[in-house]
Amino acid sequence: MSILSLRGITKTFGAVAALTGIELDIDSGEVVAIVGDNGAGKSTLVKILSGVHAADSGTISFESAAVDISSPADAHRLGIATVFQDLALCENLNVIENLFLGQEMRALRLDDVAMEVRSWELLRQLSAKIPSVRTPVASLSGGQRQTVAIARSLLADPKVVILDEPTAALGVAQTAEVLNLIERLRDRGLGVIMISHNMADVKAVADKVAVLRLGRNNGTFAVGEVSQEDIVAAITGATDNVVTRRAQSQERLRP
Amino acid sequence: MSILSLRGITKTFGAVAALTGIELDIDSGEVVAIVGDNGAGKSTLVKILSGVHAADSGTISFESAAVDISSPADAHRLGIATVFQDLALCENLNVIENLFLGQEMRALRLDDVAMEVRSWELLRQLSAKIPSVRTPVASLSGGQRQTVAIARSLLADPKVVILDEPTAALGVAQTAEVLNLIERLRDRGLGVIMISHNMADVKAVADKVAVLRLGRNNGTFAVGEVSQEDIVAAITGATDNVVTRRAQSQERLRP
Amino acid sequence: MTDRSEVIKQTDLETPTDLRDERLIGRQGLRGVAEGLLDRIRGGDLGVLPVVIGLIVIWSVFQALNPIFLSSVNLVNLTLECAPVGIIALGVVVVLLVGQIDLSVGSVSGLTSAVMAVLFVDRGLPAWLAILSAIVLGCAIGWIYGQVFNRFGVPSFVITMAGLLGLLGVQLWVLGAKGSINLPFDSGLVSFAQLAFVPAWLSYVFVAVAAAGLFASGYAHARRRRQASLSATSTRLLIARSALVLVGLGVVVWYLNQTRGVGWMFVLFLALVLVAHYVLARTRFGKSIYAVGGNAEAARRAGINVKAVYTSAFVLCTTLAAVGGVLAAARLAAVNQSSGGGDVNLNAIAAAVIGGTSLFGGRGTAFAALLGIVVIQSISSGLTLLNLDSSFRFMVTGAVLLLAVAVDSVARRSRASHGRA
Amino acid sequence: MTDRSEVIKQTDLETPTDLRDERLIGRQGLRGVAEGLLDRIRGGDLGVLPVVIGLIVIWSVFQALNPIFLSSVNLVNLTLECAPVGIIALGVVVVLLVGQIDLSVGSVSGLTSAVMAVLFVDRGLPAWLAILSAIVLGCAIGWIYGQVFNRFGVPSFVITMAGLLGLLGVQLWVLGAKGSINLPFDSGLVSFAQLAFVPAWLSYVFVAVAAAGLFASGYAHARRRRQASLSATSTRLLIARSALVLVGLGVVVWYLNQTRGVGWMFVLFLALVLVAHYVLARTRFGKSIYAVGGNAEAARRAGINVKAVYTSAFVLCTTLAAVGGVLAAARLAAVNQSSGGGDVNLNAIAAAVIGGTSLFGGRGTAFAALLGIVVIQSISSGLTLLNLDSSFRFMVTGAVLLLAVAVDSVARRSRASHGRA
Amino acid sequence: AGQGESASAQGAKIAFLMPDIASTRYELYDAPLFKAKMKELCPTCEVLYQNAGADAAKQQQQANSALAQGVKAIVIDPVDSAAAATIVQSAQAQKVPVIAYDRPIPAAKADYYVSFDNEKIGSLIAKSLVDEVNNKGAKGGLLVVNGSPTDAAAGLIKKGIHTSVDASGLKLLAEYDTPGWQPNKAQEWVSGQIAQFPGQIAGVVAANDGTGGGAIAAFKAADTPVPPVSGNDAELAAVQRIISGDQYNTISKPIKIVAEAAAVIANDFAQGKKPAAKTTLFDTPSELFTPTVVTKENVQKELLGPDGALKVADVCTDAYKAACDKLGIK
Ligand SMILES: Nc1ncnc2c1ncn2[C@@H]1O[C@H](COP(=O)(O)OP(=O)(O)OP(=O)(O)O)[C@@H](O)[C@H]1O
Ligand SMILES: Nc1ncnc2c1ncn2[C@@H]1O[C@H](COP(=O)(O)OP(=O)(O)OP(=O)(O)O)[C@@H](O)[C@H]1O
Ligand SMILES: [Mg+2]
Ligand SMILES: [Mg+2]
Repeated sequence: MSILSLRGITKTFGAVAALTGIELDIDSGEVVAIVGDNGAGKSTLVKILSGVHAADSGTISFESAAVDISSPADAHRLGIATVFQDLALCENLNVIENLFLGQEMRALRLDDVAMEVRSWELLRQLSAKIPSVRTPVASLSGGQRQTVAIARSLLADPKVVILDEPTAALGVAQTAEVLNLIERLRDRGLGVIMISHNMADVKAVADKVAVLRLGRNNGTFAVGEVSQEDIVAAITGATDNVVTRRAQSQERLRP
Repeated sequence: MSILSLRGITKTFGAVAALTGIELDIDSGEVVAIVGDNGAGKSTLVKILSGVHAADSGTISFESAAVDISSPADAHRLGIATVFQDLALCENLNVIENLFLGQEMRALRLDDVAMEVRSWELLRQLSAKIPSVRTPVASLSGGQRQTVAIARSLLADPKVVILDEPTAALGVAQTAEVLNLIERLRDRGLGVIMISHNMADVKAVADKVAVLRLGRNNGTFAVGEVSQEDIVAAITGATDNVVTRRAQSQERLRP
Repeated sequence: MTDRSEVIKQTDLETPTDLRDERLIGRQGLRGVAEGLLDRIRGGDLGVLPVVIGLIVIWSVFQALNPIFLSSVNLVNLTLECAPVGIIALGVVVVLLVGQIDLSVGSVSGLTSAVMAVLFVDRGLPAWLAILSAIVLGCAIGWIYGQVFNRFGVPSFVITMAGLLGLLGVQLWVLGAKGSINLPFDSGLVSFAQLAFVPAWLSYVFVAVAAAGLFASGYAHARRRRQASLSATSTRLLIARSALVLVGLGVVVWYLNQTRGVGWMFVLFLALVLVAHYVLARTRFGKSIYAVGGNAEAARRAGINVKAVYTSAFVLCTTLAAVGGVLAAARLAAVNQSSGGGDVNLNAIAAAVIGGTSLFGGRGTAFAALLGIVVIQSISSGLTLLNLDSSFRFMVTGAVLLLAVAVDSVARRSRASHGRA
Repeated sequence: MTDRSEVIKQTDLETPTDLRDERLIGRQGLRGVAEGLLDRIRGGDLGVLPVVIGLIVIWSVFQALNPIFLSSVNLVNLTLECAPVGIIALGVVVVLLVGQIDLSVGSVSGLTSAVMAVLFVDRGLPAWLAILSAIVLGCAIGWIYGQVFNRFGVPSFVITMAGLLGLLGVQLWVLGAKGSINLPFDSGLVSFAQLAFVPAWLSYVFVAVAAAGLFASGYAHARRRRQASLSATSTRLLIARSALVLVGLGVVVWYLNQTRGVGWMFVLFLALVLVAHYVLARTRFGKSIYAVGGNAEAARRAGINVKAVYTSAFVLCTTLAAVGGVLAAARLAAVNQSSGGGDVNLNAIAAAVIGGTSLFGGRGTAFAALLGIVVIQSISSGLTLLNLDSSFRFMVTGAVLLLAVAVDSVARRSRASHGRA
Repeated sequence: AGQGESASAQGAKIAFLMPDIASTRYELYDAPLFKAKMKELCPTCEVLYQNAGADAAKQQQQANSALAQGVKAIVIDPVDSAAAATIVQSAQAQKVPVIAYDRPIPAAKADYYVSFDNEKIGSLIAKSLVDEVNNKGAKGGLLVVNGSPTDAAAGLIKKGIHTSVDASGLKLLAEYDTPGWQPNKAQEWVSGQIAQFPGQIAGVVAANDGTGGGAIAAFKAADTPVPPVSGNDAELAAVQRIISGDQYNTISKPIKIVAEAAAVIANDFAQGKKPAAKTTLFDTPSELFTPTVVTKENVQKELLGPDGALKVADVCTDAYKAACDKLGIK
């Protein structure tokens, strides 16, 4: 039974049709990777799911009931936690404040000790290399910020976690930790949507790959049954593409 | 002869020592990859080279002459073009305006036709999927923005190109194009510094790999003579790390 | 999948370079323009339209309340009253574009007009020299602001608030024992501001030249774009646009010519707006203004001399404030301690904001000053014609102001829901 | 390479969790605190220090010019004069923190005090009811601002400018033909603002309680942190800090007690500042204010009800403006058409900005209002003691204001060069 | 503070608190004249001059600061007559006498009141203007340009103007309270009225010279003949306009006499003496002076004489030379 399913989602921005008739199903305990070229509409889809944008048309059902996600607060209420591609952190707040934003412990007398302890736990779990959690996010490195954004999505107890290119800025160790984390989330029965341009990562953790191309569905594959080349072909819309050409020339160069 | 060489570069932010005694040499026609964990200080080093931050101590020489890069304009003047990790685009300006920012054609009567033509050329070359170059950058996707930032660095005729995680947000096709581009730049005799967390890309295009760890040099390797595992070990500071453990467990799972 | 990419390749040869992306919803001809417009309206990308609509609402209401409001005489007054503060607002637009503020435009205009009056009337300098000195002084003040801002990083709010107070003091000191200085009614300066009108035939020539110029530049541009195989406005559309301008401006000018016509002072204001628009939209300097306002750090990294941009924005602002101050003095034919005081500051900044300039920098156009000041002066002039208690006068001003800008509401709301917030 | 990571593992057990990163330059004890402070000064992370230094400079200069400036009598006056506008500035801080502005605080304070006076004096309502009505009215105005802002997205600059004008109109209308209303001198309200001083013994008790409270809360907090194996301020340092507060405040209070002492109105102001500080720094609501000001879209995505935050910021601001207005009226023992006019607006906003609140949102503290208003009132009070012409008075005010804030210069410049701009 | 009993005024400080700078007179005449007279009466005394810039709260601050400096007497022209009661209270509580200057303080009994009254001024300028309009037999009605709606003194003048205008039988076409006394606001409003009542404006009663000047500029700018326009304050610029015939009248307040009288009284108080009352107003011992309306006819006599407030050289600049000659002013 799918925990989240989309039917006919369409979204235009001015003269640009960003998404046209998207269909997608996510089951609990399943990792669905969404892949596609730059500007294919992946992040737009994520934003619609997390209530940032409203779809122009189409329906979303959550746990088999049609829902209307008209604000991020709605998405939070349903149990959808999102790591946005642009991270959506408040640069003027420090790491703890960003982690607990909107879900601080003890509303009327913040429990900063408990929050700091929990922050260090979460960050350690993700192998984050952050010297101090009391510095404003503005002074963190790109990867450190991304770690903060990922840690934040785990705080509330979500049912669906959406990760928009979560490992783009991460180092090798942190990437490995996030992939481990995704597997743990799946094992705990959550639905996970992961967007990535890294086919190796996709192949490693995803169960299903949905390809978007120029704002339209361009096929859904079970990971076990498809090769990396096939996915790339679906993304670029041709089997003869720059990636394969490059791979070939590299092969030619190195014996 | 190295076109750019650093000696003893040190930089602290408040109580955090971001860089300590960094040494690095870049030759013309050479691609140097700088790798390291999150927060290792890679972007800080890039910012010092491009005049965004001033180093606390240490010397930089460019074409064998000691230089003082105290502002980005200085770096531009020397011929150092940089793609920053945070891209440094003006969200309120459109793609053309961002590409040509500070180097518009015809200062007193902008030649927008020529600039638009050149923009399309550059973007096509990078396989960018941008529907219109007259939309503000604020409405572009993450990868589209990164493409714009990369395209911008190629406009003026630089001698050294610094790319801070240039392919982090790019799709597979765009990544391949950028790697091709880096090879073309090397062949044209430019010095290229590339920062990346993707070891496959590093191995594919770099000639030399410099590893930073916690703000210090942690070894420089010729790419041909080192394995991916060795680099990862240098980055994480241990041969037994989460990456190797994950690789092992994956191997165990998949026959 | 492959078939679609082949479609792209086929169309490559016919479609202009900038319209080849297959996600673009294609439209052609006049109909396409109308559809695109409708699309933009739905998407909330309306530009100045909401403000214009707000203006029309205000005008209708006041006209209904007092039929003199839209009379030619009153509109002529309106144009003349717009000019001085409008010119000041133009400078404010520039400062707001770089993300700073100038609270002292009123004081600058007051001080420079006082200096002008003292030099001209008391010292007997020729008018042009007195005016020039005033403008140079305005320039110098802005330069000082720029230096203080760049060197010490004091927020411009504080610098210009210090300027607001300090310059008022200097103004009082300059006016000194006199307190108030009359500018002779028969001097060229005062006549320029009060009695100089464009001859009717010349005003029509202006309109014709404007329409023709618009067409010519549009046509040349479209041709170059087509040669570069980019999409271009069709000649038909260009003709339609120019005809619209010709008729629209022509009617306005004809109506004003029913009485005294178009004041030279207003022509000066329009000319400054057009020049400012050109500089902001079509020069490297203009782009650097927007870049600094949008993201100063990004502009710096692009090699732009951010400090110079700040300084020139302050200089432009105070220089235009000086010009506005001189014109205001000429229109009143007097300078006194309250010149530049009262609501000059608030009105100039409000005009810029009402016209759509963002207080956070990077967004707005030179036309904001024109539109904003017309809104403000329309309210003020409309109320002048209604015999109200001052308590109601204030209340109505507040309400109408809000109304005028609230028309933006539809635009902004739908913009936000279309993801362009 | 490996040896270094082993070092980390070894220290893991002894070092507090938050100090384990090996790039942190470790420091211990009082000496470490001093070194850390020096580091922060070099790095430009000075907090309120520059403003305090600016204040000391101003005070020394004025004291040198007229020895009455730092006399107990004059300082008592200073404290009382700070309170009304300071409370208004506190509200302005909140609105600035969410990245908006309120230009109408002056008008709100004028209108609410007029309503209070009419109800209290003309209608004979009990004082508390009149005051309550005024405050509720202030509240309502902010709520309306919030609604207009959220629904129509009109920039707060325009909304509150409309408010500035409209509410002034209402104020004139409420005061009607009378124009000016006296509050009876023997009413509790007026005595509170003019004659109510904390008994000397009680003022010392306050100081002692403040110092003890500071220590107790600091100690409890440090213990909890140590239990959670986080770094914590040493008890020695806590004692030192409390002793400093005890002596510092004690001396100030003692000096004020040489004449009339500490006014209850000033105590009210301080209490409001402390409450506001607590709310901003230690509650979820406070964090959401900073979040909305820093990045409204990020706050929205974090599930914060951004509209509610905006509304409450406006409500807080206008409510505090109402309180300030009532106190200003009580201090003057009269309400007239110009109540809330003059430079109340400018002073309130300037106090917030001078105290370090950013006009762009997200940066500033409740103490900004206190510091800023003390700077402004010190200048004003210092100048009244110098026998200057109005023209020089304005010039000096401008210059001193700039000077006071330019001390920030060192801080900001080095901050920028340390990459924290 | 509080030792007001000392027998000698040697080295005493006296506060002179003026209300605003919208009218030039306080800075230009009242303060210097008062200081000069004080210097003559008591060379060692110090006058603390403050101007409140039309802000009642600021005036209170200035009074408090004066008290903190131990002044022996306060001469105050209140921004707001009602609000000044607080100042009187706290001064008297410290045994410092308060002299109300120019505007009365009805709500609290000051120790002395020296003035001409604003209501009278309003009625005088309006009366003189109405007479001129009637003499000329001009058709139409009057415009009234009042002072700032937030200024108490403007309210008094407005009241005075109405007593004359309402009684005149002339039609009141429209009336306006000029925010902040700003001349350009007055100009804008009058411009609108010229459009609305073309050829019907027989005269404009303006509450001070600045607004009067604005009204005149509006007629000039509309290229229509200027009807009689009133003024008040006898500013230099207004006197020039009267001479050139653009403005009909203004009013000359015997500021010198009043300022000097105030100085004498303040000096008496500072020495611990109690000056005698010439009359009693608002239950306060008072001395009142009458201002004179100035028109083309009496301008030389009232203002440009040897004792006059203005110098011929200042008034008859190049632009006004011819007009001066015509009136025989040298
Ligand atoms: N707020 C917006 N306003 C206008 N156009 C937008 C907006 N957001 C996205 N778009 C457009 O919609 C298209 C899809 O963008 P989206 O961010 O979903 O791409 P993506 O698949 O996430 O790409 P990437 O891999 O680069 O992150 C792009 O062409 C983009 O320009
Ligand atoms: N402006 C700043 N102020 C304070 N600290 C900073 C600043 N910039 C960077 N740092 C700190 O310096 C360290 C190095 O940051 P840097 O951005 O160079 O890392 P990086 O190697 O680029 O990491 P990533 O791979 O995540 O991009 C980090 O701990 C970061 O918190
Ligand atoms: Mg994306
Ligand atoms: Mg980095």
